[in-house]
Amino acid sequence: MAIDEISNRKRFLAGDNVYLPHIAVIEKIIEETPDTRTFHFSFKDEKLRREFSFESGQFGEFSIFGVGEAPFCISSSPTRCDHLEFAVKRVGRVTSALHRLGAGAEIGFRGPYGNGFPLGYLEGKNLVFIAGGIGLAPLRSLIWNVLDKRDKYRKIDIIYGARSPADLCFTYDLDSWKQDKTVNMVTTVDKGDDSWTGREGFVPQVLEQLAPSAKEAVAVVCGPPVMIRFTFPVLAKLGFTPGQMITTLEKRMKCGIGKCGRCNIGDIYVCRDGPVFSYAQIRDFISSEY
Amino acid sequence: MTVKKIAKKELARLLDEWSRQFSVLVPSVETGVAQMTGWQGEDTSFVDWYRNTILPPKDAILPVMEEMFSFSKNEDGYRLEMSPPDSGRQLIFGIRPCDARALAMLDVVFKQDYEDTYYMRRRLNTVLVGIGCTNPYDSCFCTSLSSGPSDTAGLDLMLTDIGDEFVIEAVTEAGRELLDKSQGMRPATADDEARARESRDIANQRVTQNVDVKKMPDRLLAAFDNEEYWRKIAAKCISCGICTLLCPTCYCFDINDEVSDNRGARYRSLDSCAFCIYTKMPVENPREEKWQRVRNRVCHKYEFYPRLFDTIACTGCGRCIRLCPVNWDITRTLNSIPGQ
Amino acid sequence: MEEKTEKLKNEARKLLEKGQVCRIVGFEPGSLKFTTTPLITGEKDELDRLVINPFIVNNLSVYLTGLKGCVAVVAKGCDSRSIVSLIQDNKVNREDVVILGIPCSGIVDLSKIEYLVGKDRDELDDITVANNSITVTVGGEKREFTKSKVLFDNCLGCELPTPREYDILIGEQVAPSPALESGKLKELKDMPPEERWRFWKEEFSRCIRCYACRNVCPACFCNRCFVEETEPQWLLPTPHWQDNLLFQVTRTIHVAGRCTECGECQRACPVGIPLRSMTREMYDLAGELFHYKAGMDKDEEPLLTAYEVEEAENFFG
Amino acid sequence: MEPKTDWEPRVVGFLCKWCSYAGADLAGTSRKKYPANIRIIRVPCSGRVDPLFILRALRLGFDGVLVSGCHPGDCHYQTGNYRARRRFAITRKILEGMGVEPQRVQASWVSASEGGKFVEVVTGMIDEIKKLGPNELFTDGRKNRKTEK
Repeated sequence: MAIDEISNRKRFLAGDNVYLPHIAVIEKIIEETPDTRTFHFSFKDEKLRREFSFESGQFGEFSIFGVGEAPFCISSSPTRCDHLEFAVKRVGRVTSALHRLGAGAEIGFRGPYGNGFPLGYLEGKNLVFIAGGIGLAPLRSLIWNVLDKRDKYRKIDIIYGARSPADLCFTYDLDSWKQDKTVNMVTTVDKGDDSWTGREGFVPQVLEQLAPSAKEAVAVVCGPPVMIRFTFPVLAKLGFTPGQMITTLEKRMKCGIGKCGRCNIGDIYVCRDGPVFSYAQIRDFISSEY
Repeated sequence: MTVKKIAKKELARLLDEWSRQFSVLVPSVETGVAQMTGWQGEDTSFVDWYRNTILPPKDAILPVMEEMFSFSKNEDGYRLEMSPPDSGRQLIFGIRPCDARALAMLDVVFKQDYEDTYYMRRRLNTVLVGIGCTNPYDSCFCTSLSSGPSDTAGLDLMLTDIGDEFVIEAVTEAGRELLDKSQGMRPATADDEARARESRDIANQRVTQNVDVKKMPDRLLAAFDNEEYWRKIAAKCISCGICTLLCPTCYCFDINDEVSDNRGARYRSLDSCAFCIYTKMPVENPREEKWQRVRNRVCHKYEFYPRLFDTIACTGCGRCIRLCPVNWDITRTLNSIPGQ
Repeated sequence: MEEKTEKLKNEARKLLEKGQVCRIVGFEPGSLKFTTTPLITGEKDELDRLVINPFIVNNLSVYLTGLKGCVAVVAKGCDSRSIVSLIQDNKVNREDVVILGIPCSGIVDLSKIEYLVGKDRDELDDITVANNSITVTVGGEKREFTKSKVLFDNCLGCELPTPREYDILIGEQVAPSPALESGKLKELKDMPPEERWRFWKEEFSRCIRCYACRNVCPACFCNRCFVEETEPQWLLPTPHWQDNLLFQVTRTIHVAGRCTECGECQRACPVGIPLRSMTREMYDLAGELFHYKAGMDKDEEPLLTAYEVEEAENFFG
Repeated sequence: MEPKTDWEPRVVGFLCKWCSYAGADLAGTSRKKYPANIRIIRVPCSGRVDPLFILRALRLGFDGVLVSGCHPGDCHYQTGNYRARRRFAITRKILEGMGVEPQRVQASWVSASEGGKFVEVVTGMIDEIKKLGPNELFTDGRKNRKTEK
């Protein structure tokens, strides 16, 4: 399994105590959609700012002191290291508190945790990126990473969908990928509005219509669980083997380091062994516990 | 290793002596529930009544809750301060073999990958002095899990009751050192050791519950998708947290912040996979239903943990059976996995 | 007892055979000495395991809200009140439940016996229950206790030993026993307020928030308990005594008029918090202030939704 | 208890928006003076007040909790205040039974036109609580589970 290389992951230990977060400052906030924001942040500590490194697909535990911690993936690319980004959809207590923060606010960060996308495995392949809604956040890190080293990869397809035009995240990226002649970018919405001239339809359907070739290709899928569930069968139909499908999973997490227990699927801990998995790894449990 | 003995009436003096170096914990019901609490001197009657505690001794290392660090805010922003440990070196006296073995299992989890500071700083400062069981409960099934009333795994010192005296055996180097330094010890004679052996044999025979754990991970894997079975097994479970919170090998925890006025702190507290919100995400919950949670608990102990660490994460202490309000008995489940 | 058990098995079998119910909720012998455990089954060949004896502790009505279809449930007097209360609250349809009423002359509190004889349950050889006394054999020696010493506190002074609401009654009617104030409650009432508060603070300091009290409680049927709310987060999951106490007091008030004083919360508590002292007070208050007794009449309006125009005015300025 | 000189009671008031809240408003607009110690939370009806609100306020350190609604018979929703009355009576009695000073938990009927009565109720309550001293029910933070030697 080529994906094994991800176990060779990068780690950053927070001194002696892994649970002690680093203080980071929010530098900029971008309103992506009515309920999603991107936060640009950087560490307060000078040395850490210089030395921090991570891989596309890894996540961190972000703290709002007094409210709690929640895991989010780093949505910026390691190839563009001047600042870090993460995107948050407002769904619960911590995310709502994050949305109340303004630029200059201090948050806590510990990480990066988990594995990243297996870049080595993707090299020299045709790549199909399939994302829905906020699921573009981890993929975006990978897409920029790949585009910044464009010659290492072959054909690139991006299929991105959202519920409505207003729910499309990272529109500034979507625009530049559309401009990019080396990328085949397709955007779709479940239901358009009056001004929407693009495609309508669910991501799995659009994927089926576009039918990218499975030959020497890898599909990287990220989105809401229901989208993932319907996308895998389509990919299979297109000839993708389980080893050619990669996704990242989302679970409730607290510690982020494989101890607190709740993110397990069988003997796999999503925080520690994931969040990036190949479908070959997860197909056994995807039906029953995912 | 060294084998010595001490008279039971000397015990109070010994604990006093150890109290000078350690914060000594002994079984008591002082708090209203049987648990390990600080040695207050004099009263060693627990050696007669005590069979096992309700709160497992893991509480002294992985407490029900603990402060991790505090945070405060001033004009320069947040300042974090790690919370100091609550005690220096501690000695748990009278821990039962099942609970000591359980700590060895927790060690693996808290050491692997990222070392858990809070757990490790207590663990490394803890000496475990066990007393072999002479009167196991009818719910004990330790002998099915390569443990037993006289199992020494995880202990530093092991005491065996031979009537008016305890035979004391050093299990680890640290135990030997402590034993050598302790006053009032006499060497155990061959006769004493024979009596200790006899006492152990009797105790072993008194553990009557039996679980066949051969190939357990594979059997559970085969039964994993048997929803009907798990639904049936789980029907009477009420999804409380007793079996997990009081289990010596359960370690799941939750992390929460608490703020009062200008000071805030982050706490870690034990959590339970029996609770529906344990895995609940804003949109989905992978273990929404009771049978899924029951399955996870059983499989974590008998399938997932063994796959990861090569040993079953259960020592057969029987707490979950004794204390369950509906008598949900894990041994009945394990003995009825389909396909046996 | 055997006779009753046989009758129960027959009735249960008939119900299943005729398809009147799809499940029977009863008791079967537990895995440990002197214990019983709930049996929830739709299979006829499992009905032989059913049992009625003085150790059937659980209040089985707790399962009703989670089971679909028509269910037959074994209910002692107190349990039947919980069922009635669930019917009052529209949580259970009367026509969806067949109540197999068990006239009950009290359930044995094993922890009391353990305390009296100084031995644990599993060290006892035998317990036999006669009309007014209970004989415990331990180490070959027989010891006799009056029932009042070894029954659960809430059985003493039980107001409804025989279910009033039932479909099939298994056995002879049992008369209510005379009212009895429990020692603990009296002791508490005599304490000065600060001491009472200190008492509860101590008790709740050892609460581990396992929620067994809530989960065994048939009156706690909310789909989502307030402790699980995150916006706002009423209290933290961290078991500080303050939050433990806040949880329990709120829970007690929330089940006012539903709590039939079955005592399950206290029995389930692994750290021995005397929760019944709290629920009993609530129960008495409902009676004193509003002449309400929970779970007595399925057609009565529940305590907290009913009202009289003239009542409790002395609480308002 | 040491009388603290700089201590001022903090009371939270759950006021029904149809009457008591308007009553408090009237007290304000007609320039009647009442102690500033009360923080008002507007609720749609006194029947909305869950016992949890009262306990939570005490847990947060408020020295008293006032619940105020429309007079019996005047509820905008017909029966909300009757239900509030039952619930409040039980809550207060249970709290009293646990050792909470009953003066800390009070209730009143104040209509939209009773600005004066609102002032009276609040003033009276603050006075009583001043006599009681601060709410220390939930102070004394962490109790160490292990008895330290």
